[in-house]
Formats: sequence, structure tokens, C-alpha cells
Amino acid sequence: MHAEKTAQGIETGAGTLAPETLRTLYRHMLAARMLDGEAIALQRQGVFPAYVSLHGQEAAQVGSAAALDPEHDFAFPTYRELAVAVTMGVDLVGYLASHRALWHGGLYDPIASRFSCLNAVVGGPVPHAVGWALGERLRGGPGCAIAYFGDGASSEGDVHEAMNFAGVFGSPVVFFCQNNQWALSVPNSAQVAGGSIAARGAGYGMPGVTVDGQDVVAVFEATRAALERARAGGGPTVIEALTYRVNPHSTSDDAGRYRDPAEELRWRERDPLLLMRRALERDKHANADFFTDVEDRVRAECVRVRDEVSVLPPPDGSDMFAHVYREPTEELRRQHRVWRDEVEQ
Amino acid sequence: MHAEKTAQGIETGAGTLAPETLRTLYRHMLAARMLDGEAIALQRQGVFPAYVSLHGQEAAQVGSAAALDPEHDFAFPTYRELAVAVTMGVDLVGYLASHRALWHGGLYDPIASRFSCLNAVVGGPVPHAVGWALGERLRGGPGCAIAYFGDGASSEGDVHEAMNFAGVFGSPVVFFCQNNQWALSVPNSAQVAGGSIAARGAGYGMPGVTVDGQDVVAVFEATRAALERARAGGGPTVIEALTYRVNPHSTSDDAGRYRDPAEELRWRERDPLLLMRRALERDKHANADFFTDVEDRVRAECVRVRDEVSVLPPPDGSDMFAHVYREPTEELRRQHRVWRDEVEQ
Amino acid sequence: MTELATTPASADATASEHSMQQAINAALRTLLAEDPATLVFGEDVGRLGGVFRVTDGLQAEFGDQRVFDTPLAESGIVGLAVGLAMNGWRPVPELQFDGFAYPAVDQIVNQVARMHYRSRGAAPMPITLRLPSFGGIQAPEHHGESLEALFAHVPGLKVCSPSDPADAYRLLLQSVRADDPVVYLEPKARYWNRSPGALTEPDLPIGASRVVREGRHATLVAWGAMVHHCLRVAEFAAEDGVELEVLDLRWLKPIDTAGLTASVRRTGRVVVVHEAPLTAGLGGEIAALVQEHAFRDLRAPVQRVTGFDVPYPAGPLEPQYLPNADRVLLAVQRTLEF
Amino acid sequence: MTELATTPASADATASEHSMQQAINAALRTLLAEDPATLVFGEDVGRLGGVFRVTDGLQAEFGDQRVFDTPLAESGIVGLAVGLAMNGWRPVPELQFDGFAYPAVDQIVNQVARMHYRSRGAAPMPITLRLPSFGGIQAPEHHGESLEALFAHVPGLKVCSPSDPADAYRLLLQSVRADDPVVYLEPKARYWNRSPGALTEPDLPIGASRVVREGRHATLVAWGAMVHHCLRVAEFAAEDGVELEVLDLRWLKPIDTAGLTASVRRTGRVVVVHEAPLTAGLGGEIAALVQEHAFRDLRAPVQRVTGFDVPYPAGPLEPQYLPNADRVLLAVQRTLEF
Ligand SMILES: Cc1ncc(C[n+]2csc(CCOP(=O)(O)OP(=O)(O)O)c2C)c(N)n1
Ligand SMILES: Cc1ncc(C[n+]2csc(CCOP(=O)(O)OP(=O)(O)O)c2C)c(N)n1
Ligand SMILES: [Mg+2]
Ligand SMILES: [Mg+2]
Repeated sequence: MHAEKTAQGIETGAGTLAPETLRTLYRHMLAARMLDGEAIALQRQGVFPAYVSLHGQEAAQVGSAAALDPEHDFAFPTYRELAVAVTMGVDLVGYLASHRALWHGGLYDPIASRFSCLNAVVGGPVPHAVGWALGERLRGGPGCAIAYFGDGASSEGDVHEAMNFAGVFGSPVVFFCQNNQWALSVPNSAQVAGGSIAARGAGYGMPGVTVDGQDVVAVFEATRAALERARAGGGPTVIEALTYRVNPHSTSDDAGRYRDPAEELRWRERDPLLLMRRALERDKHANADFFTDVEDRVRAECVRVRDEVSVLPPPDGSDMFAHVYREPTEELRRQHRVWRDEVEQ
Repeated sequence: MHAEKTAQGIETGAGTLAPETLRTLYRHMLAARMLDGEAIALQRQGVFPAYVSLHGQEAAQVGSAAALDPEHDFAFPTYRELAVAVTMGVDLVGYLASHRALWHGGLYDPIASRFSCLNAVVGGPVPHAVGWALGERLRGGPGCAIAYFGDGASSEGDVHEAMNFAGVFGSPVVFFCQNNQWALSVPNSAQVAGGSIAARGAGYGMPGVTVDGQDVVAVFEATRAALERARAGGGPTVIEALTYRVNPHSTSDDAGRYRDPAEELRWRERDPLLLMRRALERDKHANADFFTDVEDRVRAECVRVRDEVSVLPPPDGSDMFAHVYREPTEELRRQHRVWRDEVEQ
Repeated sequence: MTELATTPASADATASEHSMQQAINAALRTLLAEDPATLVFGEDVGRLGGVFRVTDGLQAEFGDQRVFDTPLAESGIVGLAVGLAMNGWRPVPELQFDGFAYPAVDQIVNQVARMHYRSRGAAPMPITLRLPSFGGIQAPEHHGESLEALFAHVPGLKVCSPSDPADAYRLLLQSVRADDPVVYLEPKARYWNRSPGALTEPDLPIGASRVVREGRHATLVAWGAMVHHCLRVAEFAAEDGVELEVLDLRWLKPIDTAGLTASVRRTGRVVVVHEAPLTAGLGGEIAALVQEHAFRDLRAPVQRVTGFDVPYPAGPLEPQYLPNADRVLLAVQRTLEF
Repeated sequence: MTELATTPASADATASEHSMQQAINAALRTLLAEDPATLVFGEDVGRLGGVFRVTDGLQAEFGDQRVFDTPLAESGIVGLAVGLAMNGWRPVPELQFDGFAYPAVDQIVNQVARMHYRSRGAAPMPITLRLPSFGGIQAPEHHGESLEALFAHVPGLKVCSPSDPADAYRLLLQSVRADDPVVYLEPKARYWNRSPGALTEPDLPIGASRVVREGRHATLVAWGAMVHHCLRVAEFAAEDGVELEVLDLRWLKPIDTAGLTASVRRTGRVVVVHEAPLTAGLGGEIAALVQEHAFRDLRAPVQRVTGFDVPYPAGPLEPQYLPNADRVLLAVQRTLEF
């Protein structure tokens, strides 16, 4: 079973990061974890029609996102990158609005947030990251792009085309694969020929790095190294963070149909928050007060986000017509009038 | 320049093949070369609207095709595999009918020939080979599939999807890339990140083999080994044959706009027919009589093919309607009548 | 109608009430049982039984050689089907959702639809592409699309969409048994609605439409989930004494021009209802056919009540995007008052 | 009409006679010169200058940062354009041929056409996708396709096709300068035909059609290479005293309903001519619009003369597939005699 191949080498917290940084990483992970819990609860209450949990992938997401230059870099998420949004300071009410199904892309500004719209096409946004990165280099800007994608997405043609383009152009982009062992019901063994997405890098002449995705510091370091290389003109890198989707694929899914709950339990033992908390305690970078305090603050923030997203007004039907074009067509204006006359009332 | 990276190691003719086999390989190469010349001439005479020459790639094509089991294997060509067709005994009049633009897929029977229709979608037929191979294994048949594609095609998403599928399914398929250094006007350096298509194999957990594409015996041996492995249940292989497109991309192309004629000259020195002839002579596997005789026979055959393809009747417009469906629709029958009434006359 | 020759596998398929999800599942069972060349594959169709459970239990019953999961790559899935067909198999691939058929468009248009033609009949493509389609389930982006116009435009394809469980069963048997490629569009919104009626053998030729309600004042033309919707609209209208005929088109290629024309001859008025955006949607084709074949019978312009020319919206806006009853009734009124 | 503000780069663009290939080349020059955010890229567009030489000389003039070759991967090319647009660039990618746009359909439909909507206007997509299109040059398979119906159906896209060099110039300037994505379909068959007329600034709004020949007996509606064809047909017809109006639609999304209706009001009869297959082609949309907006003015059914519902055939059959003059004239006769 491929779930076993986790790189267990690195003990979380080892490294040269300032205690302050380590605590921030923990805080982001905790925020993501708690907000994820709120979102699951909101789905159960019928506020969200469905939700995709990132539980278990906090270290992979926070570690990679924290390594970004928030002024200059740009992230291209899939639909499961809540912890990236948390770390990058994206408006979380706007982010979760997508899961409340208010607007597919969410209600945050992707350009201002340097975090593209949520994207449900598996593999589809990966070439965008390469385009963005090429554009950055063409203008001589310092930014790098990071493309998030899953182990399942790695099978899509777009991911290959994107990696090849990036290699040929030497674009400053990091291909960040969260290998959470499952693509819906399909395990790595039936998805990833050869078993390693990092190993694909070599075929494009770029470094391929496998990292323990439960170890936020290891992920941070690996991503920072890849970004530094890219920024210095060294081109793209593939990072494969070995992690685990602890929950079912989505709230509509029943993982019991295809995988052994024992596997979930084993991975829960390597819960990234647990590992990080232990490391912080071990190294005396955080005491009980810190954990109480951070939990309180994070909880308060989560409650605010939950409450705000719950009461967001439903979108106005006019928005359907407003955002199709920059310069709307006469025909669309006519249809807008039909909507007003025959639907809105 | 990537054109320089040719594997020059192996001297053609070295190996354990029977002299008889070596002479056959030479004959196929010669037939392809001469027929290619006839085709170019037919294009100049206006009989063919356009033509894509395989000049220079005879060893890669003949060597790989000769390794196939003609009873059980199946080849998926692009638009440039005349020498594969020659080697597999495909009806060459029917094959060239495609270049005379009589029917896009040619007039040979692809199923009976075990050589799929010519395919102009770069990368598109590669997944077909995987499907065919999977189907063969499902039924317990002994056949393998071989997918031909170019260095340019290797950039297409379909090639990646196909390789990943084959790796996951362990399908008996050989991915045979003729890296002729150019994809129309784009050299390897601007096409193939990392510079090696064979190197991609490792990323899918399959062997990737680089072979001197000017050396027919080396290609034959490499392909035979890959087929044996596949037939024994060992799964897919990528073979990259380093070769060269000596002529422009097609008769419509002007290679002078993008590449140095000196490069063409350098490669002409490693002409696969020349190398093979020298080896046959050196090892005394063939004497002057053989070459005279084979040339005569091949020329006669080429003349026959050329003459026959030149006088093939143009297709009947009815064929447009006949082959759309197995069970034609009423609407198509109506359109067929319109054609008869308003177009045929 | 011929009675279904039940196999043990599809025994409960003859029960008196089914959802469409069950009916399609039963059809796949029948097909896998009757022809060993039939293969079912796609993303999550094996162990999971599909995200809509349409392939539930098939892998357990027919084994993982006949029913199998593929990696996540739609073009690869369809390309695989082409190769399998060339090696004598009868592939029934599933693409998980309408909006994820786009990555496979090249293989569908350039390969599946043309291989028979390209090979002058030597390489038939008996592929049935199952595509959970259309909206109405408040799903995420790309899960509510209507691709019938795209596929209907492609020479070499046939396209159908069932509107109820019994017809879903018949149409799938017919599609898979046909030696031509068929795109089979499953209306997701109707997967769970149960309706009575035995699962029986196909009784109409490929391309035939059905009048599912007779009427004399105007014809509503629809397919998929919109048929049920139109039937409800027709009930409302009946309360006001307006008798609407509802034509379930069923086949979107070929289109039943004769059936369409016959209905227009009876009613003189047509409203086409579809979920896809208006412009260049299949409603245009239907309007064109009607005015061409029944010009003098047509007493008012063919009306089209469709999705708007906007990307499919998120959940709460879905009811405002889809043709609602009011819009259909207003169109009926417009055509009656013309 | 505004006169073109010539830049040194497009000096010969003001010469009195051009082919469409030259006009498009000149337009790209003007665009690259006027806006440093404009980028031209695709397969073989750089050193080679494109297989039709449409981008000839642009790399030499603007450098390989502004005009560059990509690897051979259409989905990647369009995906690249999306990312470039999100970083402030104005991409003008070329896909080499119509039939090779299919691999990019997912990026075009699911990404290019929707990013502005998805982002509620935050991420405009000022992408112009150049696509050498349509048939008539006896080319290999996949080199003669008409994709306008597919793209016209996609909310968020605009689609146009020029019929002559001067209009090709204007339409391309307009498309690239627009902040919405435009698919610009270049009629390959007209690349080399020269016609007089200065290359000038756009003078009509997006969506406007043009009457290219006035007439009173019937209207021929066409775009791309079929416009020239219809003009010739109109000349034949004139010899018999039949005066045909020829409407060059130009924009296939949005369609100029007002222009179309105005013409039908004048003539009462319409024949749509296009190269694409009949079923679910854009002719259906046009027929639907005409009967909807000019029902009482219409004296005969809208006729469609189109490619047949068969995959685009090889060279010698091309003239039998494309709408020939006889077929158009017969349709005119049918509509006149109705
Ligand atoms: C192109 C495409 N095909 C199919 C789907 C349906 N789908 C949604 S998520 C998913 C599995 C994705 O797996 P992976 O890439 O590993 O990401 P994860 O869900 O594990 O985060 C599938 C098949 C999709 N969203 N996009
Ligand atoms: C999908 C697709 N895109 C573009 C083209 C146009 N085209 C034809 S051949 C060619 C270059 C192919 O290069 P390569 O794969 O190296 O094969 P070669 O011609 O060198 O044999 C291109 C771009 C095509 N045929 N198919
Ligand atoms: Mg996964
Ligand atoms: Mg090549």
C-alpha cells in the first residue's frame, strides 16, 4: 500500500527557524484545522451544500504557503487549499463563500490576494502558474508562482504540459503536489505510475523533491529552497509532499467504501498539528499559555468567519450578467432584461 | 545544439543478427528511401498536394517495425511512418493514397494490416496504443502495441496520460519516439525540457532507452528487447531513437528559415542506409551483386506503387456518406440525396 | 414492447419502481452479462461504484478486468476506449461530470467520431460515453453543464439523453449495442427520482422521440431533466385550459425531424426548453428544423426558453438560471397570443 | 472611417493592396508596437513566422520575449495565456490549425471564458486566440474545420471571422484591444487573395455585421471565406435578374440580430451559407433568430446551405462537401418559389 511510503525521517521543528516563525506556522495550522471543523459543521447544518476537508494536510499547505513572498509571489490553488488561504491572509469569509455556493470562485479578490480563484478542474490551473511565472520573468519582476495540485491531478495532461513549458522557459514556478495518497477513491498504486510524482521532475530536467508533508518545517524549508532557486533564475522545481486526506474526499463521499479505516488511524498518529505541538514543547518554543492563548484567538477568529460567512446575503441574480464580460453584449443585456421581467420579480 | 547529442556509440551491423535479417533490414530501408523519393517527385509533379518525407529516419522506422511480431502486434503511426508501413507489408498504394489526398486515413485496411490509420493529430494516437495493449492483455493475447510519435509530440498531454496509464496497467506497449531533433521549426532545446524523452520513462517507473536512431540493428535490438519484456508481462518501455529529419518538415516547408544547412549535411554523413551498407560490406554479408539486385527489385516495386497510386480513381463523393456511421441516420441519407441531386450530377 | 429477458444479474431490474440511477445500473449489468466484450471504466467507477453509485456493485459482480478504475485523465480514458475498440472490445467509459468532458474533446471529436470514417469502416467505434450531465443539483462549478450542442454538431457521433428510469434503461441498451459511438447524457437531477415501469428492451429505433403528453395548443420540446419540468408546466397550463403537448426528444443526434414536424402540424406552436445557454444551443437547430419543415403550419415563431448566456452559476442562482415554470408559461402565452 | 495612425512598423500596411495574411501580419505589428503588454506566441510563430507566415518578421522586430515559439501543446499554450493575462499581459496566442484547437477546449471553455466571471471581474482575460480556420485549401485531415458553433455557444467568449484583408486588420485590432477573450477565426482559403483598400482603424462596434452587397430578393448570410463565395453567387444570380443581398456577419458571437433582421425586412428571404456541418451549426442559430425576430416578414423558410454532416473530407471531395454555387443558387430558387 502506497500510504506506507511516507518519509518519516525528519522530526518536526528541527531546523533553523526562529521560534516566532515556528509559532506562526503552528497558529496557521491550527486556524486551518479549526476553520475546517467549522466548515464541516456548517455543512452538517445545511449552511454549506458540500465541503472538501483539508484535515491532515495542514503542514503541507501552511509550510509551503508560509515560504512565499507575500508581496510578490502568486499561488494557484485547487479546491482544497484552505490552509494556504489562511496562511496568505486571504479573506476567509470570501473564500468560504465558495463552499456556501454563493459564487463558484469565492468572493475574495484573487489578484489582490495573490491567490487565484478556487479551481475545480483538476490539473487545469497548473499551466496558469507557468504563464504567470513566465509573465513575471518577462517583466523582470521578482515573483514566483506556486501551483498546488493533487496526486490524482498529476495524471492530467495539463500537468505534464505545464512542467514541460516551465522547464523549457526556465520559469520561476514551484509545482507543489500534495500527495494525500488518494484521488477520491483511487489510491496512488492505481494512479501514479512509478509511484513518485517528485521523480517526474528529472524527466523535465528539474529537481524533484519528496518531503514529509506532515512536517511543516520540512515543507517550509523545501519550498523556500525551491523558491530561492527559482527567484535566482534557476527555474522550476517539483515538490511532492507526502501527506494524507484523513477525511473522506468531500462531505458527499463515503470513504468506507474503498479504504481501510485502520489506515486513517495510522495517519492520525502523524497528525501534523500534534507533531508540531510536540516539537514546540520539546524545544521549549511554546508553553501551555501559548497554546491556550493561540487556541482562544484562533477560535474567536473562526467564529467570526463562520458567523460572517453564514449570514452573507445570497448573490444577486444580476451578478450572473454583470461578470460575463468586461464589455457586455447587447444580447446579454437583453437576456438580463428577460431575467428581470420573468425571473426576478 | 541538441542535434549534436546523437548517440554515436554503436557501429551498425554489429550484433548477432543473421545476415539474411540484416539484408532484409537494408532492403526495407532502401524501399522506404526510394519510395520517399518517388513521393517527393509526385508532389513536385502535382500528383500529391503535399508530402512529409521520412528521409533520414529509415533505420529508426525499419529497425523498430522489423522487431514486431507481424501476426500479433499492432502499430500506431503518425503521418511520417512510411518505412514502418513498408516493413510491416502494408499495402503501399493504399498508404500513399492518403498523401495523394484521396482519403485521409489512406486506402489500406488498418485492422488487417495491424497498422492503424495515418493520424495527423500529434500525440493523439498514443493512448490508442495503450488501449489496444490493455485490450490484448485482458483477452490473454500475445500481442504488443507500438506507438510512434515525435519529439514534438512528446510535449502533448496525451503522451503523458498514455504513459501513466500504461505504467499503472502494466500494458504491453512500446512508446517509440523518433527524436528527429525538430518539430517543424522548433528544435529540441525549445521543445523537450530536460532534453531527453527516454528520461521521462523513469518518472513512470518504466525503462527509458536511448538508441542511435541511425543504426538499424541497434534500434531493432532495443525494440526487440522492449517487446520481449512487454510480452513477458514486464510492462511498457519508452525508446527514444535519436535521428534526424533531413528534409524540410513537409514539401510546404522551408527549413532554410530556421536551421543551418550545415547541420543537415552533418547528419547526411550518418545516413542510415550508408552506415548499413558499409557494415554489410565490411562484414561481407552482402556483395555488389546484392546491392545491384536489391536496388533493381526495389526500384521495380517503387515504380509499380508510384504508377498505381498515380492512377487510382478519385474517391466517390458517396463515400463521404457511406463511412460516417455503421448504421446511417435518416438525416444523413437525406443529405446524401441532396448531394446526389445538387452536387453529383 | 418486448419483455426484458432477465438475467440473474438484473433480476431486481424488473421490480416495479426504480430510480434512474438504478435503471442505468441495471442496464450496465444486463450489458456486461450479455456481451463479454463490454467493458466499464472511468474515474472511481470500480470500488466506489461511481460518485453517483451508477456502477455500484458491477466490479464485485464482473471482476476488475471488466469494470475498472482509471487514473484521473479524461483524454486518456477516451483514448483508451479507442484502442480497446480497435482490439475488438465494446467500451462504456464514464466521464465523471459534464464539465470534465472538455479535456477529452479532442479524443472524442478527432478520434472516436472519425475512426470509422477514416478507416472506411474497417475500425468501428462501438463506444458509449456515459456523461452525468446538466444542472439542477446545486453542485460546484463544472458540475452543471449541458454539452449536447457540442456533440450534436460532430459528424460521426450519436447523442441521446433519457428523461425517466425506464427510458434510461432502454436507451442505454440501445446505445451500447449500437456499433456507432454514442454520447449518453444522464440527467443528474433525475438520478434519484423513482418512477414505476418495468425495465424492458428498447422498442423504438435510434433517433425516435416520444410524445409524453398529448396536447393541441402548443408543443413543448425538451430532453433530460427538462422533460419532467415541462410535464409539470403542462399541468399548470391545463388548469387554465391550455393543452400542451410535451415531446421528449430523447435523441439529440439524430434529431427526430418527422416526430417534431408531426407535433407542430397538430399544435402549430413550439417552445423549446433546454438548460444550456441560448446562443448556438440545440434550441436553434430545433427552431431551424421546425420552420424549415413546417413553415406553413407554424402560427408563431418558435420560442426558446433556455439557460442564459452566462457560465453556469452557483447553487442559489441555479433556479434563476434554469428555465423556470414562469418563463416557460410566458413563452407559451407569447406563442399563443402571437 | 478613421485613418490608420501608421507606425514605422506597419508602414507598408497602408499600401493599397494586401492579402489577408499581410493584413493580419500588419495588425499584429501595430498591436505589438502600440502596447508593450501584447505578446504573440504559439507553435512555429517565432523563427518560422508561422506556417502561413502570418507572424513573419515579428520576432525579428519585437524580439523573442514578445514573439516566441512554444512547445507543441495546445492546452498548455492556452493555459499559459491565462496565467500571462493574470499577470497583466495581453496574450495573442495562435493555435496552428482549427482541428488542433480541440486539445485546448478545456482551457478555453473552463478557464479563458470563465475567469472573469469566476473572479467577479478581478481577473480579466484580454486574450485573442488566433485560429487559422475553415477549409478550401485541400489540406490534410484536421486542417479544414469550422469551430464557430462550438465557441459561439460558450458564455464569456466573443467570436469573429473576417472575410477580406482590410476587415481582417480592423477586426484583429478590435479583438486584441478588447478586454474580453475573443476567438479570431482566420479563413485560410483567403490568406493569399489580395484586395485593395487601406488598412484602417476599426469603424464598427463589436458585434456589427456589414452588408457587402445590397439586394432585394433574398439575403445570403455568411462569414469567412463563404462571403466571397456568396458574392460570386450573387453575381451569377444577378445575370438572371435576381438581386441578392450579401450580409457578412463578421461577429459570430455576439450575432448582429438587428442587422440580420433589417436585411430580412428588406428581402423577406434568407439563405445561410456555412462550411461547418449542418446539424447544430451556427446556421440553426441564425434561422432561429430570424424566425423569432422577423416572423411576419419572412416569406419562406430560412434555408441552410452548409457542409454535410460528415467529417471534413480529403482534397478531391472538398468541392463536393463545401456549399457550392449550385447548391446556394438552388436554395435561393427554393426560397423564391416557396
Ligand atoms: C478534470 C477533472 N476531472 C475530474 C474531476 C472530479 N474530481 C474532483 S476531485 C477528484 C480527485 C482529485 O484527486 P487529487 O488530485 O489527488 O486531489 P485531492 O482531492 O486528493 O485533494 C476528482 C476525480 C475534476 N474535478 N476535474
Ligand atoms: C495536436 C497537433 N498540433 C499541431 C499540429 C501541427 N503539426 C503537424 S506536425 C508538427 C510538428 C511535429 O513534430 P514531431 O512530433 O517532432 O514530429 P515530426 O514532424 O518531427 O516527425 C506540428 C506542430 C498537429 N498535427 N497536431
Ligand atoms: Mg489526492
Ligand atoms: Mg520531430
